[in-house]
Amino acid sequence: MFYRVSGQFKTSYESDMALFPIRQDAVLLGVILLAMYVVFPLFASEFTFKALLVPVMIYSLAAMGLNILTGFAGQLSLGTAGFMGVGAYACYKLTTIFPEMNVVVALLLSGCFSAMVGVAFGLPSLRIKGFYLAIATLASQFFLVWLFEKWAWLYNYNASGAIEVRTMDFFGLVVTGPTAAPVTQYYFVLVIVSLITFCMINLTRGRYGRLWKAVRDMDIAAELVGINLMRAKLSAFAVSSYVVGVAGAMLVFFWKGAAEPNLFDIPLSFQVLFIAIIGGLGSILGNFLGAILIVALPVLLNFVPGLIGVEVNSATLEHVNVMVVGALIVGFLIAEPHGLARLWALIREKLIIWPFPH
Amino acid sequence: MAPMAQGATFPHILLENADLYGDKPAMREKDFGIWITWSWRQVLDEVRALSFGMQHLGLEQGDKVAIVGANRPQLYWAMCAVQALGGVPVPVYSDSVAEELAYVLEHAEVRFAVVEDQEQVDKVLEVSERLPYLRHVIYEDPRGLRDYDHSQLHGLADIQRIGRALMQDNPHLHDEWVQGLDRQSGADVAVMLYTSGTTGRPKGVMLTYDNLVISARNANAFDGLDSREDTVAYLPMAWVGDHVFSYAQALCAGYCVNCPEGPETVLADRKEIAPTYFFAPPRVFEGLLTHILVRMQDAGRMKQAMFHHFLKVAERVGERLLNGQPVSLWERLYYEVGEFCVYGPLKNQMGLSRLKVGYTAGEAIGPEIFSFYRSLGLNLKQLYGQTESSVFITLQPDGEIYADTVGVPFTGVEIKIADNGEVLYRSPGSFKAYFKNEKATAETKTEEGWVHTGDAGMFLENGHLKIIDRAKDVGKLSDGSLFAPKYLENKLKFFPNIKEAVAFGDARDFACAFINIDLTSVGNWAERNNISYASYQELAAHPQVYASIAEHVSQVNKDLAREPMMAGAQIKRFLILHKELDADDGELTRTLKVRRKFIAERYAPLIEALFDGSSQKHVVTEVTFEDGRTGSIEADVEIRDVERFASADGQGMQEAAE
Amino acid sequence: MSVMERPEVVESAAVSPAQEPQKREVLLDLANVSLSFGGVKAINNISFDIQRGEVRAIIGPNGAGKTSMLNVINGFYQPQEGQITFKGERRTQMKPHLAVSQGIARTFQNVALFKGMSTLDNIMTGRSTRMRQNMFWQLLYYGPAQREEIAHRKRVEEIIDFLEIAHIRHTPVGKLPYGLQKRVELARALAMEPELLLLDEPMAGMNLEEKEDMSRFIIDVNEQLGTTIALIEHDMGVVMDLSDRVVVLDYGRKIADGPPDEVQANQEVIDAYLGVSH
Amino acid sequence: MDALYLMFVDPFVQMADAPDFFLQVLWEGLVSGVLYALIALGFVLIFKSSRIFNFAQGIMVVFAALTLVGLYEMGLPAWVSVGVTLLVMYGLAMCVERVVLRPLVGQPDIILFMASIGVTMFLIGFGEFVFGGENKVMITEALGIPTGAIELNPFDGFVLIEEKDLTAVIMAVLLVLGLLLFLNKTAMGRAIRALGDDPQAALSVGISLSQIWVLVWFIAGVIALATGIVWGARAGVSFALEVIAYKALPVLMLGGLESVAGAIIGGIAIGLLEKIFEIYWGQPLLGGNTETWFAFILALVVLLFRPQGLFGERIIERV
Repeated sequence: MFYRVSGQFKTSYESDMALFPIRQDAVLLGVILLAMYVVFPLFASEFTFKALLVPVMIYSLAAMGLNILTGFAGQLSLGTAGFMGVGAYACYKLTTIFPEMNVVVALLLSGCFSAMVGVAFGLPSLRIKGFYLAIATLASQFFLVWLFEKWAWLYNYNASGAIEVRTMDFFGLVVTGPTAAPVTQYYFVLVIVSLITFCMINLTRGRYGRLWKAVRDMDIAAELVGINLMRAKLSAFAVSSYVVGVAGAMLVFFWKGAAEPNLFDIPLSFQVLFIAIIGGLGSILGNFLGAILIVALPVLLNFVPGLIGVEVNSATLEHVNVMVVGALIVGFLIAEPHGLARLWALIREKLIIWPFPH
Repeated sequence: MAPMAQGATFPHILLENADLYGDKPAMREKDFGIWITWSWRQVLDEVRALSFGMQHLGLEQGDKVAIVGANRPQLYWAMCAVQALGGVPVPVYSDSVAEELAYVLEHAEVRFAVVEDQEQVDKVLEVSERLPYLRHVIYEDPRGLRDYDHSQLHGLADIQRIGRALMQDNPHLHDEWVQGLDRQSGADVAVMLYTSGTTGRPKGVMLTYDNLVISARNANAFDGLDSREDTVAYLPMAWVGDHVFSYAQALCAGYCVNCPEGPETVLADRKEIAPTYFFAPPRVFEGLLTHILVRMQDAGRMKQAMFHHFLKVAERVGERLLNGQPVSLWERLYYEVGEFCVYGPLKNQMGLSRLKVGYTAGEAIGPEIFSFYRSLGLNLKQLYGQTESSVFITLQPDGEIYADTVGVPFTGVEIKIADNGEVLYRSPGSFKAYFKNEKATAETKTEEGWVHTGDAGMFLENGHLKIIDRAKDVGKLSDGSLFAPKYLENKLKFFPNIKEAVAFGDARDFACAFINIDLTSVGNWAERNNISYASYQELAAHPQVYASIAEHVSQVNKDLAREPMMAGAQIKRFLILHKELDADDGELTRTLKVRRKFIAERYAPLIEALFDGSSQKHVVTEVTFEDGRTGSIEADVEIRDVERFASADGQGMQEAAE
Repeated sequence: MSVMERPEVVESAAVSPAQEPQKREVLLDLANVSLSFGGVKAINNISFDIQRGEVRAIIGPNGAGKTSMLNVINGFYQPQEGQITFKGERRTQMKPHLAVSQGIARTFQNVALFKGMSTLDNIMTGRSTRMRQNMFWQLLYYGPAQREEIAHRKRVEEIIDFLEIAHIRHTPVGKLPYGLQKRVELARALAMEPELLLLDEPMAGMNLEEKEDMSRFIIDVNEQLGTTIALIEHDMGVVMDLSDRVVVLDYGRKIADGPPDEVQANQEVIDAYLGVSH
Repeated sequence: MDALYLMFVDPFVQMADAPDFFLQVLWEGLVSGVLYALIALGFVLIFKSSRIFNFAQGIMVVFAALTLVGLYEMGLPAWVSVGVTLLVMYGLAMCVERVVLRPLVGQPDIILFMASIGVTMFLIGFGEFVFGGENKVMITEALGIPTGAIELNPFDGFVLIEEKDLTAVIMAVLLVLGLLLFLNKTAMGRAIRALGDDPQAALSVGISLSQIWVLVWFIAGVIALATGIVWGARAGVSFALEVIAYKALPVLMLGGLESVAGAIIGGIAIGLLEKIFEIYWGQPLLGGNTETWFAFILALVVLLFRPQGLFGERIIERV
């Protein structure tokens, strides 16, 4: 309906392989970016930043990292939170060891540490496949959380055992710590997420994307068409863990402000996995859709009892939330196993062939 | 708007276009997944290189060069390259069998053949013994030709390479080439197009540069076409329409010609390009509409309801908007809603989103189909023309569109109607002569330059020409009223349920018709109404089918009654033929046109039954099956009478159905 | 055509290699190769060679070790004994992905395409070994990575054109009919620009028309691209039509080797085939 | 050198010095191992019959225990509570079959796996919603489980064996024996076993897939209830128990997803080894609490050398 593809012909491979070969997609993205960069900051409340916008961004990024590994390269991972933790602790250590270091540099560097740890735990993937590998990734999960707890150097021997983000500025602008304005933090997160998303889209539509998908779809065949399996798998682990690590660092630095080891325990891993799956494996867009759903759901559920005039205590609400999320996951998997991204793809397809039904 | 080229010949115009339009796209071809584009400058370069190369091969002034293949840019270039050397391109239908190809190539005395691919090379080589003048064959696509004897066979790219090398060695070559162009004049023969001709051998129509250039410029002016247009070249290059739309008009206006990847991707490719200037025969538009309606049948109820609702709105408002007639603001707004929900997307699906003007011609188009497209806001128009007239004889001007006419005389065209109803014209576009066929030339073109079209027609009060039938087919009923079988048949065929019709009545008391039902359409209807049938024969004989066809026929009669000249020839009786007319049985030509005479002989008993008043007739018919075996089918064919109506002026048929 | 008037202007294309009778260069040589799984000998002391430019058929009843033979040639299995010489170099330990960079590509008995990718992407994976731009440029995409991508896309489009699969360029391969999938697989193998192309039952499960198409493509690949081909095929008619030389395996042993008509007349071959129920 | 001594010599010295304590450690490890094995068994059964990697198995343990205690607290007699809990587990099996398995059959493994995580979430939320989120105490006495302890004095030392642990082991052994009998001696059992290898043949016995699924999930529920009772008796009933669910995963890695014997042996091995490691290496050298990850790392290392697991067949890759 909105999509009028007629007349959009390509005279070069550049335009044929462009990010948005269809003009309307580019327009749509433009509208979304406008909303994100201009409209929201103008109108959103502090609560919206803290409870919705920033978490959505950070979760999207973490899910994107996981999606690289699971959705694109087909290696199921249950240990995302552990790598997020590595990113967070790395960033914490970097900013305490080198207090002068720019926070953005520290953030981007901390991803390198999680990438290294990710590659180390990715090595078994060369021999172990499928569910066995999934369980193996749990090893990293449990081991890393244990490490965060026991290795006091990591949290600078704080009595609380937690890491706390001090106030830091970015060329004079306070970006972390309790005094940072939510809108500043939002912009920070937004820019970094935008940048990484751009890079991930590029990566997944090019040579690496094909390597990974080939390994995912049929690893033996991939090897026989000349793909170096080790390189393909480990690159997926590295890129995935990098992105996840940066997301973890941002989670602590731009959202929570402090973290105990158990923040990075298995529920966070699952949270991210849900987002990736409900959003759609093998999709970049899906991560954002999934994150919006998972983050917004509890916030919305909070309002429901008020709307229908029932008093419910917060513990019960929490339980109901967990229950609803569980039911939603099952429901979604039944309705559209390939996630929201596929749902959008189907809708888009419908709009393109409108008014025809198929 | 940029100034237009003024040259007298196509190579001249190309030269000017390269200056005027430079880097603007001149041609595109879908190949390797993208639209490879050549600017006017590049086209000039390609044409020049090819020209030098062919000159090197020995092409001389006056040489005829066959062009055989689908619409490839290289083949268009070859035409221009040949013209630049004073040669005459002879485009040939690429789907013609070797025998037909041999005749044309032999008759045209071609010295060169520029062909598309291995298939065409094989065809030419197969008949090469009969072509004493043929020297060289140049192919565009080298695939599969590697092991051929290359002594007289050349790749087009190789020829161009030679041409480029020559140009590099001799800097004066370009100037010599241009001087050569200046020696040519508009009166020279630009191209020879062989008309398929329903009878006898094809005739080579010689069109001069003046014929084509003046016609093309007039046509561009008529519809305001300029260098911003896009058109899709998909009709046979040997057909005059393609030559004018994709070559003459494109050069004169400087617009871009887009060549699809292959015949099976025309639809998709057209959708991508979204041409602004587009021609298609009526059957293409019919097919598109059927396709749309069939696809919509699977839509949900809501969507269907919305779709049909807005189509109704378009029916009311669309054409008036297009014709610039007054429309209320509310209707205009509501039409815009429809544009967003239905018309826009539909145009998008058909690849006509950017259409500025579209033409259809060749046969009569169903009025419903015609107004469907116009109501969507597509400026679809009809024209009337033929090879001998460089296409344009009459066109419908914007805002004066009547489904049943072919428009007013084109710029510079004079038209008169002969006593027997035949349309004659005289125009700047009318051809020079038939090649090596003075007899035919004399028969067709009078001393004063009037050309016989062979079509019977009449001018309506509004000054528009209406074509009735082939002049030789038009007859009279015994009471003297005009009987134009094809006119009746076309009216019948506009009903989707009727696939083919054959009308009889010349020198008879009244008019009758054979009907072939459309198996897809009627079959669909039967399926929806739970009517089971095992064969065409069974479905054709079904009483309900008869009833609905009878309704159609009486509707036609009602229409005819409104037309003063035609009211006398209403259809009194009809039958639904027990088998489909088939080219394998010789009932249709290979281009699926009805062979009236043959059918009349084959089904003589049925015709007698139509006229002797019997209500049923038993027949046995020989048939040829797909695998070539023959057999026979027999049936009792029912004959029905149909209601006829009094003519609008109160005369004619008074008697009711018997 | 009439008498020629001018001397030949264009250098005529080289004469087809198939018309050269003399002995040709040996591209691949297998000497006394044996392969076993556990105690089962899949390949038992087999020697034969493949000459540059020929179409070499490997035939034999089911379980004769044909596919294992291909797996040995492209390094998927390591033979326990024997020597393999490719392009004059003796090969030792070897990984399948290295075989590709040395110029060996193959297709599979059961189509092994990447189901979640389009035809185009599937064929592009065949170019992986030739793509050089590193992760950094890939992240930015625009610039070197894009140029490389386009350069390879052009090659791939030529192959798509060659195999006449333009209309399914953007279709996910999982949705294609079997015959077309086989063709896409051939396209992917061609994208590797191999010197030696291994085809494992390229026509299995095809109807007559598809077989004819595939035969034509195989001949075209061999003649126009000059690729050496080793193929396994059950359809004897196809083998006889396509191949220059045939090697016959049975129970992991070589029982015949030679031109098609000669092999066809070989008594041991006839016995082997009759021994297998038909 | 000190470190090397502490790592490679000292632990064994300690074991030899206090053999009675070592025995105590072994016993503790064995009890955990038996429980791991039980949960793993539930996994294996479900995986064999429906190719689902059932992440919800651990949660079913907690859910069953919670239901039992919750019902008892609502005033039902203990044994009636057990009966009702069994009914609930049967209902759960039916629901899972109807709501999850049937609509998702034929989907990729990862989708089914995710669905089981969804079920896990739902069960957690549902359990807490109905019975409250606070810690509960298992109704050991009401069920007649002995709570005393037996003292043994080997090597002139002192080993304490709690009777409820002993009960747990005995119950586990009985349950496993019963299960093995069922799987090997009944048509239904054989059908379940065959399902993994040859679904067509299994179905030709005349049992529908739905029936098998319901039954298998019910059996898994029964195992979960038994595990829940004995584990609850040791550690209390709360969703913190789900940790033990994860423990079954390395057991599966070691034993193989489809091997009943592997689940049992793997479970016991892991129970023993992680206890020993924690006591002799973890606590003195690493600050303790190594039980959270030891089993995983162990399984990972073993798998690196034997990718098919301890009980799997060697895989020959074919193309």
